[in-house]
Amino acid sequence: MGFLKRARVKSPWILHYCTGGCNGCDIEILACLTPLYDVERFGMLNIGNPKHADILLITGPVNWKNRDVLKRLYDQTPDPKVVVAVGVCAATGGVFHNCVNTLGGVDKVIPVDVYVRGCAARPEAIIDGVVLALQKLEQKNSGGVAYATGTR
Amino acid sequence: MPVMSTNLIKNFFSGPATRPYPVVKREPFPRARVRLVYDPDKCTYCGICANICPAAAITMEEDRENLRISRHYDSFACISCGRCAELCPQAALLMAVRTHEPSDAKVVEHSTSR
Amino acid sequence: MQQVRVDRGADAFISPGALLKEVELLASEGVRFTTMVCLDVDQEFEIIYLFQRLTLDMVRIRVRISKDEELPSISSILLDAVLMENEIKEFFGVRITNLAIDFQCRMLLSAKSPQTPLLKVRPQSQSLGGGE
Amino acid sequence: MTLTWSLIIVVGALLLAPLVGGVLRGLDRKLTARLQGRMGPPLAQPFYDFGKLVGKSHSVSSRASVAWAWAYFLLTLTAFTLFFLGQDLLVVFFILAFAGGALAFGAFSTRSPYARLGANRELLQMLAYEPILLLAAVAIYFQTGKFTVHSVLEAGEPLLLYLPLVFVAVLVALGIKMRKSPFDIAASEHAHQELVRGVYTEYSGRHLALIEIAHWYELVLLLAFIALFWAQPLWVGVLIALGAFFLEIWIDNIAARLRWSWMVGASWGVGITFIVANLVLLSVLA
Amino acid sequence: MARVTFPFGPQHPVLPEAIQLQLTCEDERVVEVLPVIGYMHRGIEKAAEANLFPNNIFLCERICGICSFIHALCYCELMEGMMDVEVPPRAKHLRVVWSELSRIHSHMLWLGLLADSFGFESLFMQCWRAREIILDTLEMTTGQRVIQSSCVIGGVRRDINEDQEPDVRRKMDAFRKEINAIYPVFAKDYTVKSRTVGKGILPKEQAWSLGTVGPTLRGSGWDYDARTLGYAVYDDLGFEPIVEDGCDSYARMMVRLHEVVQSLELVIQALDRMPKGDLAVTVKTFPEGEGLIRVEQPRGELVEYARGNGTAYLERLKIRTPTFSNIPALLVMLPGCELADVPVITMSIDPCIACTER
Ligand code: SF4
Ligand code: SF4
Ligand code: SF4
Ligand code: SF4
Ligand code: SF4
Ligand code: SF4
Ligand code: SF4
Ligand code: SF4
Repeated sequence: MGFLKRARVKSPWILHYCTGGCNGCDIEILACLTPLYDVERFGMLNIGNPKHADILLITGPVNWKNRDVLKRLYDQTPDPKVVVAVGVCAATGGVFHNCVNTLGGVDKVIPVDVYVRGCAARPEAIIDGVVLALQKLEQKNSGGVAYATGTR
Repeated sequence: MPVMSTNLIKNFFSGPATRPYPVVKREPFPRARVRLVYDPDKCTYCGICANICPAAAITMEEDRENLRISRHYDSFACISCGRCAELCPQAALLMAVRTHEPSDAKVVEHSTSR
Repeated sequence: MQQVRVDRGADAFISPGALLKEVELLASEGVRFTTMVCLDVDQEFEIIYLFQRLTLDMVRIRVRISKDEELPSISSILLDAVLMENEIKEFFGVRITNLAIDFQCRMLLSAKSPQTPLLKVRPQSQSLGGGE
Repeated sequence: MTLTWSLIIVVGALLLAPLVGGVLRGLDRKLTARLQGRMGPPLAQPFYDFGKLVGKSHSVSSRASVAWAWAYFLLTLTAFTLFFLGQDLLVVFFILAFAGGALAFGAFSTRSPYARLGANRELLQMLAYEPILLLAAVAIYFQTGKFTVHSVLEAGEPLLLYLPLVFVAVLVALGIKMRKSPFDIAASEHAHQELVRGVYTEYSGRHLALIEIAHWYELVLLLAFIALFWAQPLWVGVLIALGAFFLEIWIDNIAARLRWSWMVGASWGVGITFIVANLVLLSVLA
Repeated sequence: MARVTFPFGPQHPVLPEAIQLQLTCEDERVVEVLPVIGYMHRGIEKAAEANLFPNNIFLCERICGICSFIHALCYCELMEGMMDVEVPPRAKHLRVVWSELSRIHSHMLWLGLLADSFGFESLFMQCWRAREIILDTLEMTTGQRVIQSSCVIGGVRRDINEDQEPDVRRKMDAFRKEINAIYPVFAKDYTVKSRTVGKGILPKEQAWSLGTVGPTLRGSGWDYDARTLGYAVYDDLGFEPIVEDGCDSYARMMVRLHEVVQSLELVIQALDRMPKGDLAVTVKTFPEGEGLIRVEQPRGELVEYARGNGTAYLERLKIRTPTFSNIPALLVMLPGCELADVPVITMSIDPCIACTER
């Protein structure tokens, strides 16, 4: 099982979802994939499909319409998974703290494992966050088979 | 079709442009504005920073009985705008260039006047 | 200078009844819709329609209606106004009628969001166009 | 060749192929990254991905899709085994077609519209490359008089000298099979596309790993087929196959994804005319 | 295959933001499009009424992180207009420099995403790598990569001083080399052309009547760019809008590609002509009355309207963002196209949902 365990931290596939932030953090996440920061060095791929993802990178303060989408994405992601809240508006709402249509933070909807600060979070901070997320991923256990996911 | 080829050849032979980040840390630009550093010893608890903070990351609380003011700073709400550092009359605040470390819990910093 | 300083009353208010006629006239001159602004003034809404001429300068029309009054939609003349009209209906509860596409106040807000968020003073009659 | 020998070859190939396939995929990703001015993942990345997928929990959206995933794997394995037993090329390609069909049916058996449209396109891809492979087998028959891999290995002269245009057509098929631009319409390994992950959308965990390993077998099989074009001595063929592999990576990086109609047009237009032209030329010259 | 309805989004790898397009397809052909928006709506206009008016700069900037500087600039110019504040000339030039740098970064980002949308991954990487030069310049001069927070009412907060200027120029030269290498790939590559030429036709007449702005409008042959209205110092810089009349995705792409080069020249010009002097004037009044402003963002014209009442709080701030007026065009361009072209056509208006929904 040693190899399987190591493989887990060597091959994190990420799913990136924006729940209503300003794009600032989203483009920094994309910047992490591009030559200058190239997180594929760590085996990371931006996979775009929750069923294949290990790490959820969530940005934005979560609005009412996004809440259910976010929950569904979280449920569809197979275990073990970690959630990284990128940017301060994903942590507390940040500058949108008094906006009426926001819930203020990803942790109001799904459990968050790692918070990355910054507005916008710098690519370096995002990489650090993912590295911490990988340490958390290593500690988590794999779940069993989940039949019939989707709309649960 | 082969218009991209020259770029590829150049890329291949000039080596990767990647900044090997966690291994080699790049020196931040001297005027980067990333993280707020607070010196409670200089602070007079005047409240200006709390009043102007656009993200309400700084809040002040008055304890009338003990004649004390507490100041709370939530770095998980701070948008690094640097307004407070600019306006603080005591220069108790300053924008530093280092990035924040990631964290697994949200912590609010507190300080209280004597 | 492109700053259009609008002093109050600088352009004439037209009555909601004359709105469609006026817009039709503008549309026949090749004017296109830019945006509209809704303001909540006590018991009335003030709605500013902004249009753009082919010469690229702006035309403004102002309409004032009381909060219970209905406002005809201009989307039958200028279709792209429909998004902004839906937004105003959603945010203020302005009773806009004959919308070309009616999102039923669910364009930007969801059922759980606070409804008519930009409305400051509730009308006495409480009969808002949408949201509730 | 004795029976024991061929058995040893087959078992060796079966054991080695995932290793070779994985390393090739790793090379592919590394090289792609370097062409893009990036550092890229470690060479062993495909194996890490595989290990991770095996260790992950998985969701099953329909039991049929699991069965089809296994069918895909086993059929690919059968085609692979037959090829390395030196059997009939036509049979090998037919079984490979069934394997591709299984992948598409697996996707059809789910409810995801992405998977279903991906499956549609997977079938279109098969429509594009299967005729090429089959016609290439026919061309080989014309040249060697037999359909079997054995006969090719025993033929004295390299096929490439007689079938250069067929070789080009097979390269097109390889591009489609490797899911590289401009042919990555059903699902792409990397760049984002409109179908999310196409046929793989509904697979996760170890079933995805299964499909991945089947892809490695498929890749090795196709490269081995390309190597046949210079079977005497075989090492030249292997070099040619590797060259073809790198050529595909290069093309992937200088081209955008094109639409399926273009793909079918190109593969039939270019592929089939090339093969037919080659055969006509051969018969005229002979 | 019968009709299938695809929920395209809200979470989808080719859409960098959350928007849902419900595509009804027959086989591969799109017959009907219904956008479902609201996934990014926050309620910024309401919050702007509750904030002190100078703080709205930071809120407006975060309407969207991609043209954050221009959002801030627009808001500041509007407030300055309403309060009759005269901005020092050096600040005006710096505003042009940073606006144009953000335009370049936005367009490069877009060009990359466009390449990604038709599966040209190496080109995506190439664009984003070139873009990092601009981001470095922005970080060096303003302190942050994407959210600059450098514009304030009455001027700017940061300066490009003498030690930095040569460095900025060097970076611009480096960027010019990059864009020269990227340009021919977009303009001439066969596969790129076959994915963009003739895709998403928006006839000139419709481009006007549907209310499109920015490169979408200019790609359909209209000579309109809000920069010609001459805010900041654009009227002194001899600015000419870039117009293409192909009316398709390729034309829109070429407009942006040329604008990158043009913006680069504008940055250099503004640097050359930058006078010495103050960075900002102190503002002691509060906004009163009404004001309206039009500013050109990478995606088109941004219209802001504000009404103040002489206190530190605004009565109303209305923001009409460019994508809001460009979305109706999508409904004309998408039906009838092939599913494979949906990402390309959607990207061709450069949709920014974050600012559309505020
Ligand atoms: S944290 Fe800041 S930069 Fe990031 S999405 Fe939120 S508002 Fe934008
Ligand atoms: S400025 Fe500070 S000390 Fe002065 S009144 Fe305000 S809070 Fe009190
Ligand atoms: S009192 Fe004036 S200076 Fe102070 S925070 Fe309010 S608006 Fe700003
Ligand atoms: S930097 Fe800005 S957001 Fe952070 S505490 Fe200071 S004023 Fe508030
Ligand atoms: S403005 Fe400075 S002195 Fe005043 S409370 Fe804030 S940190 Fe302390
Ligand atoms: S889900 Fe992620 S990749 Fe997709 S648009 Fe949102 S932020 Fe971008
Ligand atoms: S137009 Fe787009 S990029 Fe520009 S500010 Fe608005 S959302 Fe951001
Ligand atoms: S749609 Fe526009 S704002 Fe959104 S990620 Fe893409 S380029 Fe950025």
